[in-house]
Amino acid sequence: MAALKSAKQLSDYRKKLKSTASSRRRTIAVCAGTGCKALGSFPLFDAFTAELKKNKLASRIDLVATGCHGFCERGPLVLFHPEGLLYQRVKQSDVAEIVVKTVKQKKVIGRLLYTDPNSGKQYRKEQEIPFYKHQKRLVLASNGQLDPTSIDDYIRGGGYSALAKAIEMGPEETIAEIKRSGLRGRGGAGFPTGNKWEICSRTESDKRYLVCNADEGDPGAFMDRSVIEGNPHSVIEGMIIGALAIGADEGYVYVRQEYPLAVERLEIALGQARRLGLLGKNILGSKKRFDVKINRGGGAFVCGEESALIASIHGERGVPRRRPPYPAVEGLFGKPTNINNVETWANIPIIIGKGSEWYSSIGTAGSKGTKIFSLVGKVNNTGLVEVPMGMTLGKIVFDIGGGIPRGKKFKAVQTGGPSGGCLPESKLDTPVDFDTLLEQGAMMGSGGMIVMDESTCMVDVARYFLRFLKSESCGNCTSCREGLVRLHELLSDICEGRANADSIPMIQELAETVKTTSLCALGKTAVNPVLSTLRYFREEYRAHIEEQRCPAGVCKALITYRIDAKLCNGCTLCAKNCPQDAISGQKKKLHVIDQDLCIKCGICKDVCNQDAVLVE
Amino acid sequence: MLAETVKTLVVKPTKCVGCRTCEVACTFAHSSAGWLGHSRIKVHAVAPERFVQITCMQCIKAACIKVCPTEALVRNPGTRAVELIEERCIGCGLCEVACPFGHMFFSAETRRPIKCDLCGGQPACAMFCPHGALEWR
Amino acid sequence: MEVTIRINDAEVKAQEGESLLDAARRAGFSIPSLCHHQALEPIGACRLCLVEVKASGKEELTTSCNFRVTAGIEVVTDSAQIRKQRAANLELLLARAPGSTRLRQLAAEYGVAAPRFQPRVDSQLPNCILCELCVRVCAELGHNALNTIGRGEHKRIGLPFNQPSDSCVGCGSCVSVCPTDCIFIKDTPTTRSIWGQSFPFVLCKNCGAPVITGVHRDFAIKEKGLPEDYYDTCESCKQAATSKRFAAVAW
Amino acid sequence: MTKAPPIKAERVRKILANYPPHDGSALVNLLHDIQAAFRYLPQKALQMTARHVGLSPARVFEVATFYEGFHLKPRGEHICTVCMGTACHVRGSPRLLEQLERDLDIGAGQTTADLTFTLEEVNCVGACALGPLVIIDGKYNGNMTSARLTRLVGGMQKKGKK
Repeated sequence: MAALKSAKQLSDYRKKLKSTASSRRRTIAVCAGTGCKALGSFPLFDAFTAELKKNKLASRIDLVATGCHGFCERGPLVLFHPEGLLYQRVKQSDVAEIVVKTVKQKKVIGRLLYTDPNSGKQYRKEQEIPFYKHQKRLVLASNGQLDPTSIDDYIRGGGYSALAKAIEMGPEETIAEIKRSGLRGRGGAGFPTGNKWEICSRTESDKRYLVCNADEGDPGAFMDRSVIEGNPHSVIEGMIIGALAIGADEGYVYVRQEYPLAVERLEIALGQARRLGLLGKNILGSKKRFDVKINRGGGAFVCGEESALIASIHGERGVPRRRPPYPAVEGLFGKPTNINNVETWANIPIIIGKGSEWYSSIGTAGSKGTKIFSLVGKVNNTGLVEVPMGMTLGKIVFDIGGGIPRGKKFKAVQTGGPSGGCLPESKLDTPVDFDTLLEQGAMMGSGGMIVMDESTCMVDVARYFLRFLKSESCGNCTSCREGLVRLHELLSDICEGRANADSIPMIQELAETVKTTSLCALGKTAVNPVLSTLRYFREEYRAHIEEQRCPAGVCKALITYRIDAKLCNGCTLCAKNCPQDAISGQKKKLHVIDQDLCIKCGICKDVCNQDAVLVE
Repeated sequence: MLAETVKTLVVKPTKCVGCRTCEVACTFAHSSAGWLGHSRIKVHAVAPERFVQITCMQCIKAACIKVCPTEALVRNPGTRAVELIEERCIGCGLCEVACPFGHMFFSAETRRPIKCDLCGGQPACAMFCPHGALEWR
Repeated sequence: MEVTIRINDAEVKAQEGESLLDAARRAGFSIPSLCHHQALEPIGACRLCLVEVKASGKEELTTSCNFRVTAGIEVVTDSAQIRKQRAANLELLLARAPGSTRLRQLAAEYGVAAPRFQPRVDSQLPNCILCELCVRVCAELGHNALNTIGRGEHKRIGLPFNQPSDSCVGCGSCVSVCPTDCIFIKDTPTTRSIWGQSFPFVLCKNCGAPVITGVHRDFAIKEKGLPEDYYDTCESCKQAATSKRFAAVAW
Repeated sequence: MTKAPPIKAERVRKILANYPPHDGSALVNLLHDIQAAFRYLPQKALQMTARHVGLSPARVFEVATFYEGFHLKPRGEHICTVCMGTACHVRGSPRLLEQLERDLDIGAGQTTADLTFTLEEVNCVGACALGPLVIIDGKYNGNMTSARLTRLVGGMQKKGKK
């Protein structure tokens, strides 16, 4: 295929793609996102290929490996288009039956359908399942349909038409349109995207850069990964539109090294875009040039911070520097640089394509559009969800997430990753948008949403984040480097029963120093998990300090494992698995844990079929 | 060419009697502690009853300025003295080695050079020399 | 460009873009700092030079070393909050460098007698506070014989590959700039020991006193372009030669 | 006993040739490629890299030690990585890590003496819906339990001994 030299040639190409038989055929979409891949979707895809061939259906049915559908909990997922039928937890052994019954005879196989564990109701179509029904999927809309390795798939669905439109609009009008849309950066701080572009474009310079921040470092967040893996062209198209608007001719995608598949998909997509003349010199005949390089991160959470990310691309340690000057004024190689994260870039073609008026009708007054969250932790329907800004936490956790598994009680939801906070049950009616979350002591962050139940210890969670941050701190500022180590020591004292009445005041004093005197956002927000748990779960801290008790049964030094005499059936499983040989008992008789030998590893509780191992 | 208004420190060894008043004056002018080791001018006995006062010549083509890696030695346009900006000095010691007259004293204690700055235009050594062996004119 | 700023209600002239700490100190204001050096790019590591800056309506507590001066900013160099946070960071630093006299004195000025924490002292470089002055000065000189190792709580200062570096010239600038005197250096009449290496001195051609390490001289000749004989005589012998020459002149 | 692959200068040169010389911005990418070839970053390769990108060994060494993804000691044939992301944490990943530390008799970040196993932690691999997650030789094993982990690693230990 030769390079496309004008908007007309692009639309002609799209028409040609649409007219080919393939677009009207039935499609089987096997989710090849990271979650489903881990659950075996690649062999599943191969089994479908073989089975379709065997049934001589290969030429009539399109089989695609798509990006993440979001419902990772139920993977591997198989979606049938155009019916919208969804099969979940599909195994290789199901494939032959699917091809015969569903594909050939158009019959539904009941056992592969999703059944709501709460209501017992069975759902045929993806759109009807509560997990999907309450979502509003803009950025993720095509994830379940597109083959992420095919630019033709993307163009057929209207891809790159926003780019053609933006070229026609010209730089100033493009920036104005993004400003009108009210889009705010999805990377965490929520800075208005249009303003950022404007500052960068107005800084005098002979050269400008553009960066896509795909260093998704928040543990518990994987939306950026799924967007790149599932729809890489949407990100690239957003970047090209941005580059032409700002006047940048070189771009970088900075991807986490933990995401090899994302790098692979991006490389394929960039090559395809270059071949079609959408990247490189004279983009769509516009006489403008732009190209993109991929830089892999080295594994450092702090590189999500703009100035550290720039240092990392330079080939230096990811140490943040003081801002201002902001990267929009003095960034990569000293030139004005515009940095947005993956989800922000993926929103750009949608805004340009459908218009700012339409876009800004979604969301709240201060936060427009949708936001993708990774809903994980102690929740039934884990996965990726995209909702309009302003939906309440409760609706996300209970209506979409299906509540807490095994009938346990909801305790908290953690948003914003290590910079965010934990919100309790009383805050479930909080609408999710940039400003409200901040007011409540949490943060939007990049969109991790980790649900915690009564068996999660909030002191332990705070300690967990400090452990993470003290090793992820770049180590530049005294306050962050030393302060976080000391805070972790204090939290460990509480978890291990060594704390006293001075502990909490000292934590608060230190937290203030870390927060007010550190240089970058990592340091300034590092104490949020501690402060928010102290704010909402102080009783739990008190129980640890004053009563030497961990109410959630997590902190090892404060708990003991005991076998319930009534529930134990003497199956010997616990004794066999105990790494310390601390459990004794005869077959079919009550087993007993020797507390002197027990290291509280919890394996006995994990293996017990009778739930007879109690934590006290 | 020196501007006419610029004064220079004129050293007259023949008039020097070796009383070392200049060293004391220099030391007090530069520190309140008063320690002779810190004098920027030194009196050498070259023969019985013959003395020479050695102090920085404020060379036009100063080797110390040339070797300084951090531009910590700069010419004062008013006095034409080569002055040390302590805040910019990293104590590498190159100036001490480079001075062809041996006149950059490197203090082992502070790890910084000690250098004549002509007291900013009022050299104490000349003011206090009782024998006219040092003149500021 | 010269601009006017306000520091503690006094008008101060400063260069636009220069370090606020430099400008304030030049104007006579005393601000503590352990990681700043005018010859090196500021990194804002020690967090002691905290000041309050009001710029374009926004007020913030910030380190002054890496704050670039802009016209019209209003700066406060001393307040209860500033003193409290300087003291807090001094307490954290003191636990890293309990043996540093300078740090102990500074901490005492801020009312910190002893840290409430157990010492956390670098085993290989006791009293190192990770200000990176040594690393930065070594890089600035073009030697690049020192580097940071690791990050976060495990960050430390050391040599590339933890081995004596062949680019070290034994100049001792790292020792000169270290605020806590934690870098080991030992001179004998013939050699200098530093960073796990021994550097033979160039000895004075007259008296045999040490002048400069051989590799440092070689570096200086190559980089600074002065003739070799500038580097072969000690300070005292040069002085003696100078005084003899002067004595020979009729005045 | 498995040895780490020998460090052949030729192999390093081939990797370096993929990147233009004197371009510091290639450094992190280059370190990844070298590590992919040798499972760690050998000193010799780092020195060659420094020359290629035009940086001093000190700058390269500090970058290599700054990022979590790089390893300066030889790593084992099998790499077990326990995800310590928040979602995995609340679903019990610390206990899985402790279990592996006991079973392999090494701490996190260490390699067994026979260079068979390396045990590592990772802060999050973005497969949070499947937590707790243990990655063995690049394969994601989701919803891990202690019993399954014992079987998985036990099987590999036996194979290794044969």
